[in-house]
Amino acid sequence: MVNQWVATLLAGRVPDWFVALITSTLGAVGILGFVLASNVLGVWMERKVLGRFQIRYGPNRVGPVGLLQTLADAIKVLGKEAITPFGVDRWVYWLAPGVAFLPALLTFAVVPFAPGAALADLDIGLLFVSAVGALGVVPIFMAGWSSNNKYSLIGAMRSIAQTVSYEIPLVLSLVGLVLLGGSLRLSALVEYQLQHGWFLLTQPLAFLIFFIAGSAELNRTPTDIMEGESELVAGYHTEYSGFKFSLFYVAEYTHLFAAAAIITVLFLGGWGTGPVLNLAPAVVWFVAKVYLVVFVFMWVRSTLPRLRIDQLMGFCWKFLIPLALLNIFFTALWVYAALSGPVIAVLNLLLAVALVVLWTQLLAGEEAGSPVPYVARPGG
Amino acid sequence: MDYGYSLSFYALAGLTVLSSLLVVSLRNIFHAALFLVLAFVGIAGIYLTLNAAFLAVVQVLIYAGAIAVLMLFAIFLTRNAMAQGNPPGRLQASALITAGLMFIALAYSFANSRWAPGPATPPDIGPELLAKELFTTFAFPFEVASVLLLVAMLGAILLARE
Amino acid sequence: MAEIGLNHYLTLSALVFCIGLYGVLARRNAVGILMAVEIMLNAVNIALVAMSRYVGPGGQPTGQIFAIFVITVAAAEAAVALALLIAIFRTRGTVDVEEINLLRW
Amino acid sequence: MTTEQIVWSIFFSPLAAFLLICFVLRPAGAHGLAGLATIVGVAGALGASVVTFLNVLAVPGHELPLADYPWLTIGDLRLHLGLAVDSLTSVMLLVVTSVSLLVQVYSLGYMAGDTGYSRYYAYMALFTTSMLGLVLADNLLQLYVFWELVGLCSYLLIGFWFHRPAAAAAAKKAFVVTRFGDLGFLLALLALASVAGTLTINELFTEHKVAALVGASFLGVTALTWVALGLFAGAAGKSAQFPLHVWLPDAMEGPTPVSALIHAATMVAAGVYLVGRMLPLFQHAPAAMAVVASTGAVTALMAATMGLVATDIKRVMAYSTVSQLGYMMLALGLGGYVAAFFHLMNHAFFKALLFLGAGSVSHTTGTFDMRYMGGLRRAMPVTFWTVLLASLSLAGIPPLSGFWSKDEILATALAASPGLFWLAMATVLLTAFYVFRMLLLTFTGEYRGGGAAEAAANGDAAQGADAHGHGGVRLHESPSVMALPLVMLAAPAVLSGLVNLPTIPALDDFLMSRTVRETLEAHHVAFNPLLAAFSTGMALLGIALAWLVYGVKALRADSLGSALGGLPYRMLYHKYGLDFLYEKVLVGSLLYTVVCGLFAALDRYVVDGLVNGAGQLTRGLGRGLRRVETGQVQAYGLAIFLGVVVITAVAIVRG
Repeated sequence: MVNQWVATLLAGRVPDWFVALITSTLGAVGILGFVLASNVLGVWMERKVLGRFQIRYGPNRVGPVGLLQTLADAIKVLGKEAITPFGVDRWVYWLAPGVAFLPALLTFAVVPFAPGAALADLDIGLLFVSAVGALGVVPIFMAGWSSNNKYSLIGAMRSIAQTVSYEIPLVLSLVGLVLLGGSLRLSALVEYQLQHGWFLLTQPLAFLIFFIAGSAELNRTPTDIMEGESELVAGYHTEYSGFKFSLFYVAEYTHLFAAAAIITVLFLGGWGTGPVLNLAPAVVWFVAKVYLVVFVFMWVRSTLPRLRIDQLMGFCWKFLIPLALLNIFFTALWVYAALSGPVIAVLNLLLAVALVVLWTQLLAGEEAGSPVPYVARPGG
Repeated sequence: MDYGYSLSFYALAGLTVLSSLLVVSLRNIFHAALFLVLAFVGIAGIYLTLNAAFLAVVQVLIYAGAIAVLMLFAIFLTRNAMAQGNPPGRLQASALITAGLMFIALAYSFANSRWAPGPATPPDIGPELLAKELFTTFAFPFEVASVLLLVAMLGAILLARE
Repeated sequence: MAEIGLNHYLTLSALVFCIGLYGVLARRNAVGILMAVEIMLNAVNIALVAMSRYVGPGGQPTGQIFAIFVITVAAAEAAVALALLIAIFRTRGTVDVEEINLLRW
Repeated sequence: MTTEQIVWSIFFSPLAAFLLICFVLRPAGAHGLAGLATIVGVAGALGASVVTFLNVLAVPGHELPLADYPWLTIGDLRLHLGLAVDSLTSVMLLVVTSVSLLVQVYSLGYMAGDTGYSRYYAYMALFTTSMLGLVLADNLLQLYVFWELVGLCSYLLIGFWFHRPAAAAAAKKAFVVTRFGDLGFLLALLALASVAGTLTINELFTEHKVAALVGASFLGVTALTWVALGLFAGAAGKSAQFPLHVWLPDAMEGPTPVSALIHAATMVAAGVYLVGRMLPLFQHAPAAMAVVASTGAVTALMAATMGLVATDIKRVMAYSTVSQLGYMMLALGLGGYVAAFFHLMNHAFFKALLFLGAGSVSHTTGTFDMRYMGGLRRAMPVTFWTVLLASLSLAGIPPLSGFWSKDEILATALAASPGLFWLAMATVLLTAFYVFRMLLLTFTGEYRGGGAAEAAANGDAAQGADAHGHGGVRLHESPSVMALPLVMLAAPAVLSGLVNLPTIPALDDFLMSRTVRETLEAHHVAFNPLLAAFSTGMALLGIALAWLVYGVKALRADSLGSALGGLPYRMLYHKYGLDFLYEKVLVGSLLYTVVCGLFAALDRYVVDGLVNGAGQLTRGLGRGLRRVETGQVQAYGLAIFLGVVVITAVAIVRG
């Protein structure tokens, strides 16, 4: 909206490309502002939510209900000594935190906050999101390799294995959506949901898979084996401190919010208000949904324990990927049979339950056949 | 004249060429791999200037996101051998000459070729058109490529298994 | 500064191709050589996409589709090549191509 | 049976005997039946030949129309298998089968008890088959095949007693020497096939084939002459003409019936038959004709002189055969087609008779050396009288058969070439002398001990008994199975001259069959009573000289031998040194040292050099090129891209 206004203001006075530059810059600045604000809020929220889940108060000293605690932490972190350990690969070591922040930020470029309010509403938006998500693993490498620390290296390697693996169900789960929505453009998908119901209802299995895989991509607790304090000190960012550490921290939360935004767009109808309430502007609804998703992530984190790496990988390859493929198959069937929204919703809901139960039984049977723990397997 | 277009082309071309040069000349293999990612991203940008957004994204997804990562993974797995990095070999001088001659040959060939004139305005090639072509005209190559990928996957697993 | 046209892209493609070629021929680390090979493939893709944009009747995505196939094959190639590399590393303890030369006179 | 089936049965009947012996009788161990099988087979052939002869006689033009069968087609050259029967063939068939039959019967007695009895008869059957095939062949290739088969049989039979070194050597010599001639035959065949495009005998005589042969030339000589010389080379080898005659005397190492059949009556006549068959072609090549005639005359005289001094009775016969074959060649060379075959026929009979007689004699005495014989006239009357008749026939005493044919040859020679005539006339004198020398040495005077005396003279007690185990103590006539053929052969030897009397030239008319009449210029020479009287006089003179020397011993043989310092004697005794020339100079020095040395050098340096060179070149190249295989893939890639650059550069430069 602001962009449009600026564009009309500048139109005819300066070259077109300059207009594009100005509007893009304005959009980027807006998104950056949102992201940073959300970061600050998100950190506070996480600590507060975790505290409540663990039956304690969480931060409550700095500012009202501890709202300024994040700022205080930030000041403290920035004031710390910037340690560069001996033997690090200096350039890569320094660049890694900055690069980590970039892909997460880029995701927001295609997110439609409201009708027409996307920085670049690409017709291949969904693919763009996947591509940028795939880039997210590079800075982790950089950090892990350059730190000259075996914990960092092992963390990075785990990260590669996990990220590359989980990328597959992540993308596969979206195929069903594209089949139904008929576009890769995020705003088009939102429009489709507004007409035919949220994908949360029509693609429950896809949501499940996407949520789990996205969680893994985010390295959040049930799947944060690349950091795993109990095993690897702090994983790939063991050697980071001060401002550089804080950048990783920011990047992580940016990723979280980006994932939440994508889930909102893809499964929760984006800016849509639902059938009843149309009181607040679309942006407000959108942001509210994003925070709701973030809350669910925090909820999961506080509820579930960390998985072992072999369990994690097995879960991906043996459970998520087959189910994602089956989901594509059945969705394609529905599309071929020209079924409409509610019918698909019912069918897919039943399908999701049936498949999850069936597959769980299947995997359980297999596990029962080999009770020896993974790590102890000879030649494993 | 569209300065923005020219500017972005030259910037991306410079990025690509520079990154590529660093990839082949850096002794530190890990740095080289990182510049490889950069080169891939630069090439994705080049695709964007050619109105091939789909390809650009695919480029990032496959090359930068998968292949380069695979390279990094290989570097990690063979890190004991990576201490010596990527030193120039015996054939460095002759390779340089060959590459130079090759460039001259290619450039000469390109400059002296008469291409059928194309559209003045960039054609609009969206994902729908690509998909339609891919699944109709090029359905058979598509299937063959699928089989190739499957075979490559099985082969890679078999080879890399201890 | 001339209008950006086909020749610009083709020159870029040739340049990147030859850089890749140099990398393939001159370096000793097998992973580095693989990276150079990928650069060569990408150079070819640049030419293909540029042709798709500038040559022949508009709206023909053939060049881009060809590029997609190249990417597919490149992915397969990279996977198999790296698997080979790791297998070689396990048995010979090196990835230096000048030391992996059992198949000679 | 149709005419054609009868003709084929001539060929197949002895072949059946051969196969029967090889595959039934010998494996079954029934060796004794082999002789019977061959005799029956040959007798069948004789019967069929007689019928065929009558058939030919009845057909106007004296040629039987027979079908032929396609065999091979090579480009334009079409080869076929087929039989041709004309008057010449039918006469040859009669001669071959009848002599063969009588020899087989004779062999029953001669070969009795020999360990190789069935092998002998198998060879003989095969030989008869081959000889008949040779005579019956309607094309030169087929003829050549049987020609070589006949040569093979000759080799096998000369070396029949292969455990004797002399026999093995003689067989080898016969084989090798005739091969020289056959090389010419083969080349002639190839030349004919390429220039004339056919090997069918009668087709070759057509005008345009002759024209083609005359038209082509090589080294300034027409192809026809080369072909004729090649064919004559083959014929000279087979018919033992100078200078390839050296094998025939040695061939007497074989069993005597073999000598009679093969080396007197039939096989050696094959050369004459070949030249006679191809005479319509020869007559277009005067040079070749001259060569044939002069070779014949020289051979006749030379062999006769050598016959003068030979002490081995069979060698005398052998030289006589060579000499008589020379006569035939002389006749052919002068165009005396009928005369040659007339003589061939007569010679076959009386020479076979002479050989069988010699066999009979040696059978009794255990030796072939006339110096140890003598006085056999009383002990072996049948042998003596038959041999006497044959000798008179050979000497050319009227009215025996030899007289008529020899006289015809002499008349032909007188008409064509006086020089050759005088050579032939000299031969008449020598012939009469040596044949009666043989007769007198063998049958008159006192018995001189036979094989035992020979062994004693050689100081070899072990050889006291001859190969047949006869002690030679008691002189006796040969068994009737041997004597009967002598008598039966004596009849044609005396009477066969009557078929072509000067006043009733029946053979003359008969032999000039349609093809021959159309293609051959007639060379009929009128009977000359003066010439006949002269030649008879010469023969009688020769007989008288022999009588003087060996009968009443008015002249001592020793003094004749030592005349002129003994040089002529020694020259003759050593066969003009030809064997020495061949064996020591040609074979020993020239062939072994020079030619073989050359070939050995060629083999060692050129052939081996090529082979080893190929190997070493490959090795060297490999040693050099393997440096290219560095095992470093980048080097290969470098080469590939440099290649691309070069190709691009070439494409640019060539536009």
